[in-house]
Amino acid sequence: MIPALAADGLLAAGILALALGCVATRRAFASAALFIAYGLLLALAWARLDAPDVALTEASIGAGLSGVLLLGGVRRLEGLAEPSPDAETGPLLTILIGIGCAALTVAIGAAVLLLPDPTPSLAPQVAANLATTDLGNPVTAVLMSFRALDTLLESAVVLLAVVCVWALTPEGGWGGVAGLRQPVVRDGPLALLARVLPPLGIVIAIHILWVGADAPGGKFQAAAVLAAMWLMPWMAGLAPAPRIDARWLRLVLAAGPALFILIGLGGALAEGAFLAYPPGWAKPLILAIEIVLTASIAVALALLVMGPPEPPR
Amino acid sequence: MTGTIFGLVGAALIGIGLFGMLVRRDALLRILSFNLLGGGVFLVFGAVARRGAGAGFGGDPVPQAIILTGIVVAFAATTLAVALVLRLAAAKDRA
Amino acid sequence: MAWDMLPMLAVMLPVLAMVAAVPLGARGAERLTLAYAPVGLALAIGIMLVVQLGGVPIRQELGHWAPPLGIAFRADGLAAAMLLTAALIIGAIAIFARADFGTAAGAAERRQAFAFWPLLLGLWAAINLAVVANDLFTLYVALELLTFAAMPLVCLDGSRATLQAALRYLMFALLGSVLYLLGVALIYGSAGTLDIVLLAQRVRGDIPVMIAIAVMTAGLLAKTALLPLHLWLPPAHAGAPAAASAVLSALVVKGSFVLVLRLWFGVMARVPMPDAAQILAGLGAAAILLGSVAALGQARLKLLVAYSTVAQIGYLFLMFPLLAASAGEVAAKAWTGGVVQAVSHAFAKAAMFLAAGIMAARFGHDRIADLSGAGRAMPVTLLTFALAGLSLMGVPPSGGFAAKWLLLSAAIGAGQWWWALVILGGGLLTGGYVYRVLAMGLRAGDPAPEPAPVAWQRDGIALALALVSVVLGFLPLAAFGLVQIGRLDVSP
Amino acid sequence: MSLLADGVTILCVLAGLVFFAAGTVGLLRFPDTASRLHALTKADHLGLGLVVLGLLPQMDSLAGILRLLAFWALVLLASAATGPMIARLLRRQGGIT
Repeated sequence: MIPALAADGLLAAGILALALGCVATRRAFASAALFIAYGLLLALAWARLDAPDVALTEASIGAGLSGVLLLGGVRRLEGLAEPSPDAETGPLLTILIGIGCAALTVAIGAAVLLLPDPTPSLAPQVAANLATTDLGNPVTAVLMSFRALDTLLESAVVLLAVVCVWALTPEGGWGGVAGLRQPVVRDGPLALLARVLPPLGIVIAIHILWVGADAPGGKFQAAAVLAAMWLMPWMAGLAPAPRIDARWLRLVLAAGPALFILIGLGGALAEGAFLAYPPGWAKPLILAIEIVLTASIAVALALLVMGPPEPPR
Repeated sequence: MTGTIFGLVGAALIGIGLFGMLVRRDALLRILSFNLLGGGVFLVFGAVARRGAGAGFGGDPVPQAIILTGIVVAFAATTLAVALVLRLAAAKDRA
Repeated sequence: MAWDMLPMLAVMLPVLAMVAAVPLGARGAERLTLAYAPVGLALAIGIMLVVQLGGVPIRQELGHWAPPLGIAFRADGLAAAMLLTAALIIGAIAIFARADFGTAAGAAERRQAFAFWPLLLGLWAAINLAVVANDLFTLYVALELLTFAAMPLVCLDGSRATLQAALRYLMFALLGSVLYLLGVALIYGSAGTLDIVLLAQRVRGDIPVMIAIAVMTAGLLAKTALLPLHLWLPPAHAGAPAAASAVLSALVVKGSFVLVLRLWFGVMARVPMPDAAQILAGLGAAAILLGSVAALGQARLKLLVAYSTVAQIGYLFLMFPLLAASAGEVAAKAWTGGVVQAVSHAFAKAAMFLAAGIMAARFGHDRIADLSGAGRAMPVTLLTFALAGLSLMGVPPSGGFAAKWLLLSAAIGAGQWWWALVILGGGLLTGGYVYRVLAMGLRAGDPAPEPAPVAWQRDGIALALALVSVVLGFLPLAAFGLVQIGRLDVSP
Repeated sequence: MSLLADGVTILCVLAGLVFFAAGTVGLLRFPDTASRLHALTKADHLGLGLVVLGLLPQMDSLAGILRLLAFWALVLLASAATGPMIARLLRRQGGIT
């Protein structure tokens, strides 16, 4: 009990210190670096909260991909003209905002402490219905069966985000390859990582996807790892980014959400409710959706990090 | 207990993130603060999930699945914001 | 029996079309959108008929999983009205936008054309989802879908000013949705479900729930642009291309508004909050007066129309204290008045933005002071603007009149006469800024130096939308009974 | 048998923790970035290696053992790559002479 409490306390203090550092630091680069460390500690917090699926997602997406994105953003902003120094917030306003935010924290903290005990939970209902899905991982069952609609819509949101990022293409860049062209790195540590890691990473991603049905893991975590395995050689200039008007690319992006919707509509026809799986078919259909969706989401995540095409210099 | 501790951490992160979003002027730092705020919200939800442990699960799987979805959506929003900031900076550069 | 599929189809088919639009490319996406528009309209009409004739909301439990474990769609009268509004406006915008974002056969794909059609479809899906979803987290996803679809529309032309407006909008919107999500977490922790119908039965006014409702409302108000959280709206809505401005002002802000209604009169159906409702309406009244005054002072037409949106959003919040403080007939009037305001403003504002866009395209600018001669050069466009303006003012027999009259009589019925004064004052101010534009347009003057031809279809579409906003007022009051169906704040 | 395994685990993990602690002290106390980097990577490699070694007897399946080894190998690879990267960055900024 006491060691566990001490561990939680240390972790909590670390998270808060890093978060404060992120907000207080003057330099954007330092902020982004602290943010990655914060994300990793947060993943540990999720492990302590007995949410291994969330921990994996936080580590891979919240810390990993977001970190790459923010660091890359900081570097590119430094390369552009000095950002016009907008006036800093005045001291009086800063204090007022600080008081307001502190009040919000106190209110939320009070709400957390005043939640009913025992907290109402759907865990018993999930446990009771888990068998009908043939899945062993309750989180996957929620994502793919009980609340499959959210997962479906979320995959559409990710696709729409790619459209949004592409819509920000500067004049003259349309139809080019996604993101900045990366200089080729032939040797050195990055080239080593870019060559050695992907085969290993792909195996790990497939493993995460496969065990996701019964153990912590699943499509989002696997897709994030796959995206990283694409981004690594891309950053080293070894794997070119795709042209955004490539037909195959757009088909892969759309395949996952489209298959999910079509299977859902099939359920409406066969079983009388959208996203209802015919008895005995739940697991194979879910696996099929997960595999195709992993590919779509992996490509989408990588494209989101790469950013819109740039016009040729 | 663990749930309550991290729920309170979440509440603190919400305050810190909101403060950063409102006070900092640098757009990237605002985006970063938005992510801190989001992390805090997820932790509060995580505290709810932990307190709902039962039926052999270490936490209520329904909020856990919701948090997972939320993290992915928040990431997509972050990429969008970063792309917009970079595009705006490049437009300023050219002007 | 299969009627219960309709709301699901109204959401999932546009999502599917949006997904398919990406591999189809700009030209394919354009044709798909135009082909889907009548299907979407038919679905909306079907849902309206089923709800109206059946007298009860349409429900479907997805995957046969009943809430609280599963998610249900629930199309009530309010949803049916909003679905039909969205279908008509988006269909009209799709035809209108062909001139701007169309791709000729064999032509190379353009960025704006590629982006516009999936964004429009995504926006349609998001609006439909926001009105039929009955689960607080699904509604969060709808909000994000709405934000993602709307943000790039703001900066479609890629200029610095619009990019700046888009960034500001995105920051407001993201802050709004994350606050909403925070409330979702606290509500789940208190009640163990996210289903609005179940919540309406379970929720008591304990502290975590009250805090949740407060942060959620604040977040949604930022998205709805209720004063003082409106600062992002005028540059964003005025900078977008006309077709985009029209959907943004007509529909996008209504999506988050419907969520506020779902919270206050769904989740909190058994917990009246009359004092908080007075504050909301106070903000609404401030928005009506300050927004209208700001509109009066604008030099540019599109900014004037955008500030008019800020003001008209204010009217939507007058229904809150009237509903909180009364029951029966008076509350029903307030509810109907609010919903009719949302619908008639949607049509009028879409028409107004399209008219403003046509004029700006013709003149090459949108400076109000230099619009003289518009009446002679483009009488239909100016007529459209005038008709839409009449509806916004609340001149009989327009839809805007019906809305404002219902709110007015509810205010008097509830003994809160001060809101009636606000409604009347707002109408006068609206008259002022609409008159300013018309007077300038009717002044004899030199039309545009080079007469760019305006396609008659574009004028026709804008005029048709304006006519709908006027004709709404001719509907017999009984037709508005539709929006009463499925109200959760009325004890069954 | 299991007593022996537990003994190995406890010894190895404790030894690993000592290395971790040493590495952390080095990180905090060493004067310049290059030697901090050295202390961090070397001590952590040994520390992690010992912890993994200590946990191996506790695994009841081949898959578990493989996972542990893969974990160790990945961390080695990552720090083998990032160490030189930071050093190179320093050299470019004139931090190491």
